Amino acid sequence: GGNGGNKSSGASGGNGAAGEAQSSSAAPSAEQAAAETPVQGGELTYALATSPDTLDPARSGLAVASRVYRSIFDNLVVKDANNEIKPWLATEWSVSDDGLTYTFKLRQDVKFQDGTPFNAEAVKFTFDRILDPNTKASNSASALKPYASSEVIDDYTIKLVLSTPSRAFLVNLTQTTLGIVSPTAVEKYGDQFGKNPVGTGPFKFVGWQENADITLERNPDYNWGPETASNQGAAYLDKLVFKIVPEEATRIGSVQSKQVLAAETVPPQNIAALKADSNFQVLQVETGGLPYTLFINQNKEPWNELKARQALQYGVDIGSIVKTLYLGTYEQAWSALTPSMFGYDASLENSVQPDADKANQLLDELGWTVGSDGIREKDGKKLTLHYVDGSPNREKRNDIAVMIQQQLKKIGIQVDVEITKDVATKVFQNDDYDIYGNSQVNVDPNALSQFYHTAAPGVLGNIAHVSDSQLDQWLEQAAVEKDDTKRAELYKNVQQFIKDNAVILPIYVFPYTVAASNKVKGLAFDSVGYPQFGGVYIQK
Amino acid sequence: MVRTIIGRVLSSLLVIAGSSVLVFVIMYLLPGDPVDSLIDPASATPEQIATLRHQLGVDQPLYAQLADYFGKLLRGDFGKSLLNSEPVLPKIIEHFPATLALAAASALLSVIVGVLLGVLSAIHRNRPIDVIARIVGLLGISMPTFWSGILLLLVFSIHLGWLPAMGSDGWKTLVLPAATLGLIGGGFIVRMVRNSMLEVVNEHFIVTLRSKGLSERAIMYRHALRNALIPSVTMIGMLVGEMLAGAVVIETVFSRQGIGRIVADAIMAKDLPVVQGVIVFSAIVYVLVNLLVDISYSYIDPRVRRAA
Amino acid sequence: MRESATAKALLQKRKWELPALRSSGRRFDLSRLFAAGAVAVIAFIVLCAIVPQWIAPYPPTEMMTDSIMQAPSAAHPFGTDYFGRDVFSLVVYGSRDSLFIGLMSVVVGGLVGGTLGALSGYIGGRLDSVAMRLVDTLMTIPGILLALAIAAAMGPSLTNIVLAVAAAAIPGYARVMRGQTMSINGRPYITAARSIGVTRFGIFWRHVLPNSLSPLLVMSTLGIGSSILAGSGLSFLGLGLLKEIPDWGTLLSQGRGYLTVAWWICTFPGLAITLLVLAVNIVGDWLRDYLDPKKKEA
Amino acid sequence: MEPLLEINRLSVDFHTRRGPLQALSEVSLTIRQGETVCLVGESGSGKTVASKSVMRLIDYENGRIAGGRIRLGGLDLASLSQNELRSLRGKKMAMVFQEPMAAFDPVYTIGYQIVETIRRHDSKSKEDAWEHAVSLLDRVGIPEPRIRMKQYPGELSGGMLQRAMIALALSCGPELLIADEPTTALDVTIQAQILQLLQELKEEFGMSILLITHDLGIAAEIADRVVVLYAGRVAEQAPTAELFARPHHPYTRGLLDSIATLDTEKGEKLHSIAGSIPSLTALPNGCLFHPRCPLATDKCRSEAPPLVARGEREWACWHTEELLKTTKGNKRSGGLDAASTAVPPDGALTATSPSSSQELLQVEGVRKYYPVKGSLPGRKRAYIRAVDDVSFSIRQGETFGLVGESGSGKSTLGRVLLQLEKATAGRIRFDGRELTDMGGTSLRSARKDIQMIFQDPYGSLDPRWNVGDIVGEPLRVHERLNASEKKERVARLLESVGLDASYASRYPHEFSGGQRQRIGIARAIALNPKFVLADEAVSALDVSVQAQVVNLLQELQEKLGLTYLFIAHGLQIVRHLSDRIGVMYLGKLVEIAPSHELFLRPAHPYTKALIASVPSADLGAKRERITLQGEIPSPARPPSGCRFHTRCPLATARCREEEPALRAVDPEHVVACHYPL
Ligand SMILES: Nc1ncnc2c1ncn2[C@@H]1O[C@H](COP(=O)(O)OP(=O)(O)OP(=O)(O)O)[C@@H](O)[C@H]1O
Ligand SMILES: Nc1ncnc2c1ncn2[C@@H]1O[C@H](COP(=O)(O)OP(=O)(O)OP(=O)(O)O)[C@@H](O)[C@H]1O
Ligand SMILES: [Mg+2]
Ligand SMILES: [Mg+2]
Repeated sequence: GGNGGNKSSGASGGNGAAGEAQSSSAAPSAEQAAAETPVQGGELTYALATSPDTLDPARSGLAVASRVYRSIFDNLVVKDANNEIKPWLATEWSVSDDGLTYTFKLRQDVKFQDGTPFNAEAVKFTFDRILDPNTKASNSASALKPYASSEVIDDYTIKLVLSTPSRAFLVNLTQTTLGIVSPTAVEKYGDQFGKNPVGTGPFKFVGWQENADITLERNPDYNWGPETASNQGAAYLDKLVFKIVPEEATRIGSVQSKQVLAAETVPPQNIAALKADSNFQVLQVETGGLPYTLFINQNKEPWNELKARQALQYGVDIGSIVKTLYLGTYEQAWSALTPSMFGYDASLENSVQPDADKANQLLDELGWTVGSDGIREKDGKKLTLHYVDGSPNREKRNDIAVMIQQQLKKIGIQVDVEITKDVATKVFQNDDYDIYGNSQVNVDPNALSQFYHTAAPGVLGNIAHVSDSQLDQWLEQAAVEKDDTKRAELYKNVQQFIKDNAVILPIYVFPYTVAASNKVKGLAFDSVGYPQFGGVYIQK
Repeated sequence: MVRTIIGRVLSSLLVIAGSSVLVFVIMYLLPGDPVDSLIDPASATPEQIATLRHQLGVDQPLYAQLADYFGKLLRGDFGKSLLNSEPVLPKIIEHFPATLALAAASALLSVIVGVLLGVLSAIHRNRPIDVIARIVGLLGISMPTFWSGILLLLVFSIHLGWLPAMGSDGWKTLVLPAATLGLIGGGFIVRMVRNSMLEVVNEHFIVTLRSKGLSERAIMYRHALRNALIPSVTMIGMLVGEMLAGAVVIETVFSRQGIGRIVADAIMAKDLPVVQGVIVFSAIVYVLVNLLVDISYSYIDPRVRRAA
Repeated sequence: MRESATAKALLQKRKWELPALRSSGRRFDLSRLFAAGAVAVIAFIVLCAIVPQWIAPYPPTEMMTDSIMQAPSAAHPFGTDYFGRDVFSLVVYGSRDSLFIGLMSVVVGGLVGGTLGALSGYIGGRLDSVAMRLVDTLMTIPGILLALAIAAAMGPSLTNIVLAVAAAAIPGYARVMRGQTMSINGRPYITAARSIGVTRFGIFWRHVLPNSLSPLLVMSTLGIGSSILAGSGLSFLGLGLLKEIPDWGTLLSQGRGYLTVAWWICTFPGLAITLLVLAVNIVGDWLRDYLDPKKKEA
Repeated sequence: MEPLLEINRLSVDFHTRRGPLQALSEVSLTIRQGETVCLVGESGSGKTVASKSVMRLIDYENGRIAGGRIRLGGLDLASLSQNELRSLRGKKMAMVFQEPMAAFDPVYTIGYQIVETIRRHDSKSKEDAWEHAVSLLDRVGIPEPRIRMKQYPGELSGGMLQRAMIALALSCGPELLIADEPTTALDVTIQAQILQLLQELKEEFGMSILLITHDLGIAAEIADRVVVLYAGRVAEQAPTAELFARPHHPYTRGLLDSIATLDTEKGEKLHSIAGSIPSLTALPNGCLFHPRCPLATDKCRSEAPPLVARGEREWACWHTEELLKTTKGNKRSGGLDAASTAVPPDGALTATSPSSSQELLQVEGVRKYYPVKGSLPGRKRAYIRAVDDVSFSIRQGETFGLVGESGSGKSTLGRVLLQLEKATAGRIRFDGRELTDMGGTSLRSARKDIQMIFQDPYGSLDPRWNVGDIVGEPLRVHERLNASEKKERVARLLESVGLDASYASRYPHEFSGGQRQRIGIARAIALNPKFVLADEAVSALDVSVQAQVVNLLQELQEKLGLTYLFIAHGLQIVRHLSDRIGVMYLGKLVEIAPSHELFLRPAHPYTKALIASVPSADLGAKRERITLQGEIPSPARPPSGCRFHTRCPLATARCREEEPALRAVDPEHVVACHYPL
């Protein structure tokens, strides 16, 4: 059946309205500004914290790259603030009953920025290219899974065939990595497409000076924006320039000295001052997916024992860590999912409170007794916890390690913190860690399978090495469950299980934070927190 | 002279080849894998990784990779970045001017300030000027650059708003980074010039000059300084190395384009061809500059010219 | 009588004169004062490194989370950091690793570089050419890149940072030592020893080496400063070490993001580094003068 | 005649870390127009300070005129400002320095530096100044002056530079020329040329010259008047002839006696002044000279003698009368014995006839070539032929002297003989054993018998070792001694060279030059060697000290039966010490003869010229000068045929083509010349 009735993934389980930024400036907020008449023209300079690796959606794995090419490429569908799937380049779609084929009707008025017409061939080209191992498109390939092949029905109709049914497939099509690329441009630039990206988005690529800036300009023909965008037509800005400014002080300084109009990733300690300054606004949006989570490695003794893990759960005062380090600008995470995700279990909030006595008691029960130096021992072995974290100190994660080190010392656990550039070898190859933290930006709770299923795919896999048949079963069921209520219930079971078994220590939900001059109006964010520049204008 | 230069060039080639082998070996020994940054560990399978490693050639033994690399290098092919398949040479050529501008500006700054302060300091030995010059010089070499850089940035661009905080377009963006980097060079040069001035002033020929009735000014600036500069010139050659190294930090602090940042990133990502390329390139620059220094040496110091 | 009109004219127009260069002589001697101050600073820092518990008012790891980022006060002379740790105590305790990095890199680098240079200068010939090409090679690679690569290769640990910084310093030491050895080797007293029949090794060990060491010593003193700076540079580039008690470079590098909101967090470690490097350099300069036979005789 | 320069009771202080130091005290002297005055005295006596005070250059060295007046042509120099002085320096008074190499700024051309001076004082155009400079260079005897103008100091030889320095000094027609040891750093032959030039120029320009020298021979030759300084005070001043004839001060007398003139005989004890000049920081009471004076009495020890003036003379001594009584004419035999060291000069030495004893060292066809640096591979290598086919032998117990100009290869030959460097070719036999074949351990043990004394007494002692260790080093290497034995031996060695045994714990820099040389000698004789090579062993020392060391060497030879190879450029000393002398020129041995024979009947024109260039303190023997023209050519490109032909007044076409072989003109006298004299 090919009508649009079977449209989106429906009911919203999340409680976060991620679509709009929560502006917290003393000055008129972005939403209010959006109500004013937008000004045409001008240039927005936007300081990024890191450099994109490539602007080829198929190949990039970095969020920062997505923030840039989000404006260059469009997707077939879009997710709104209520986790519902809405049309974008596809006007309507249908799913076969076995869940194995998706048929999309495409917009007919769309052109790539290089003039190439957008059609079913382009869609097929984009997806097949991702499957081609020569593209080295591992990130988008995993988002595209279980896509097997596609069939062009006519110029504007395409059928996508899956190898197995997946409830996540449609949602995943909203991911930036599955943006539709111009086949002619790919042919033309080959390997270098990432430095010469061409899509159908509201901005077209102009130039990229590595480590300095990336310049985009208005795509004047654009009028196919999704309904989630405040401006479906051509962008107001003439030019959009991303500056790459890795050093925090410099980045914030460049906004304060008005060298740029906006800067991303504002460190918590600077937020208060910027908020207090009437020349600036601070915009924050929660990123969806998995929060920053510390995984406890169950392959290692004594962390294979529940009581030991629970001791960590009680011994670590996450609330204090989040409050101290992020000064109230980040939310504490309570579950394996972020609050905006479909299926988020809000009941877990405040369900675990730090309790040193309980932690001590649990460790006592396991036979770990406090030694002369305050560290617990058993059979002549000290109770140590090998805490691995990556470098650089992104989002103050290293500082979390330092605080946990001090907190656990109080219950007699010696934490050896190892900060390494080479997480891949340490964690994923050698399995040499007791605790390792990670987070993931994602659009569908199916992401949980990648972390908690016994046979989690990929090298990253099941970091905690949790293995439970009941858990596996819930995850498998949820991946294909058509009934959203039931699906949400399954995911809640999963979250509950994770909490009860102290599989992880969820730490914080990362808010994407932007500081901008008050002249910048209409800056909004999509459902995963990527900025949408189409509606932005500069007030004179 | 020409003969010496040819000899120098030949031995320089050897040195450059040596440094690239050395870097190659170090990088080869680095743990981790360029593939890690290419692939999402969450989804990649070991087979995928193996394929990718094979495609990139990083599964080859060291000698094979080395041979391959040098084979290409001889043909002028610096290879492609493992991360984004970008050819390395154009990348370096794109980024080098910014680093060159930074290095040149800070070298200039440090030479001007350094020589000036060094001479004043020597002439007014143990007077307030000397004390100030020496303290400035010492501070220059005693402060971590990233710290002094950020301090300068806070003062001059955030508080006073005089200069841009970042970027690499236009001379204005050059001022703060060059000042930060020049502070070190200046510090070294002040000390060097001061010491050699004090040494030269004790030379016999200074007495001759006085006995000829020359003014102190002529003696100091026309004769003593020129003699004192000779050892300092070598120093300037060495400074280029320091400047290139300093660029790694400075370019990050001030968000400048440049090969310093490229190479730092590439080292972290184990992007061997890029690291190699930059090292070979900067070795060439270093060798060239020192060759120039040697040649200019023979113009300043006739004794060297004769020996050559 | 040849007394000329010019001479008379001369006598009349006495003018202000350019001050002549004067050796330190009767003047109040500043460099000695500097050196004394520098020695005092170093002594205090060394004391901090040995017995920090006598000086620091708080345990360096204690996190007073309800009083984070407090400005300097009587209770916290250098304020508190973002964990609520007492910055003064951190700086006092941090001296240990900073000094360790500075000293050990110099010891390792000086030992390796010095030995290489001394042997190469003394033995000469093919060994010398090979060694010097090697040193030239190392010279062309900017030190920090070498350190960066080594630190990245071996992972961040105190030993590895020391090794990385030391490796980068080797060529400098080798050069200086080689030059010095060669110059000493040309002195008449070496010929004298040879004519007596002292063995090659004996000459090297008893005459060449002791007489070549002073520039190396001076260079090492100055090297302590640059090693500490190089170490902090590595911290900045994300290759520093994270220990319970961070060294100054790490403190500075980690605190730099707070410069606008809580300047004291990184200012004091920064000052500590600068002060130590300054002091070490002053002592090095003084040592250079002191060991210089020319200046000593005057 | 009106005095040009008048120094009146001049005192000069230096400010040092340890307080003021009086370097000159009440020095008076006058120079009349056209007069040459020589300032003599031992090292450290204040000669340079006096000359720099006239120029007021001491102001730049923490010096200060503490009292007295200096008048130059009516101007009171002591009270002028530096600015005013600057217009006088180089213009009215000019200076020539000891080390011509160090006196020029190495980074500017000779021409630039002369023109700079001319334009500083005269308002000449650049071109005129340049032309003037060229003519000056031409005048001082520099060939191709236009080329030299554009050359840098490092490109000229020492002799050339000293000429250029003189041209520089003359550039503004000064009335007074101060020359501070202008020839000390130069070869005898060049020295003679320069002195002659100075005399010519003095006449021509009508200047006055203040010449500083420690060589009384020079003073005797060119001075009108001589001023003798001792420890910053004038000991005596007098017209040259009078001074030499009847010295009124024991110090002058001692200096004159110390000079080994060309006619002192081998084995004869040289007269020397005991001790050395006192340090300015520890001056004795009374007469400063009393600790070294054979005539000293209690009065001398307590009261400083005033400067007595009589006619043209001035002197400061309580005992002039007695001194004059002991003087017999101008002959210096007898003299003041009190000062000579220990051993009586009996005939024991002269009795042994060295010619009869066996040969200890035989040298056959020794060559030493150094490759010229920087020649490209492939091209034929160029060599510096430092020593080229030299053969001779040294007999047991004799002293063989080796003379020649700088660069003639004397030191190189010495190093090769001692196997400190391998000969390029040739054989050396020592005591019946082939040294050239030896290596490693056997060579090291052979070194016990062959020792060396060096030119630079300071440089040859490791500054970080104390004297005991330095002298004990040979013992440590070759003999197994325990600490106390070693100490004992070192003490005896020190005593045998006239040093106090307690000095063993001191360091080299705490000694005077003469004492250091004694330490070097003690080290050389520590192992009772058979053969000692002394390379310019006394050249760096003051005449008075030279005499002490020479006496010591002779004394030791006698006691220990040593054989010496004595290398020197000072012919007097060589003659005095040696039984036989070899003359080297450009790597070749050109003449060997018994020493009296050589001086009496030199067979080689070069030898003759060398002898002729030596200034003699013997006023009666002012002889006509056969100065050698030009300078020694480069050993990298030696002239064809006879290497001396380029400078030889007698050279013929044959000399240019055919190399003369060594041949005997006498059984004991060999010479390499086609036309021996
Ligand atoms: N600038 C100075 N400061 C302190 N003492 C000085 C200075 N210049 C010279 N003297 C001292 O003055 C004394 C006389 O030195 P001067 O150089 O005049 O001796 P000299 O007779 O020229 O000896 P020489 O034959 O070695 O040149 C010496 O004891 C020397 O140490
Ligand atoms: N190691 C060497 N390498 C190259 N050339 C040398 C070396 N040693 C000596 N010569 C050259 O050999 C020649 C003879 O030098 P040597 O020192 O033997 O002369 P000398 O007669 O002792 O002179 P002086 O009287 O100046 O001591 C000189 O031209 C010198 O430059
Ligand atoms: Mg003198
Ligand atoms: Mg010699």
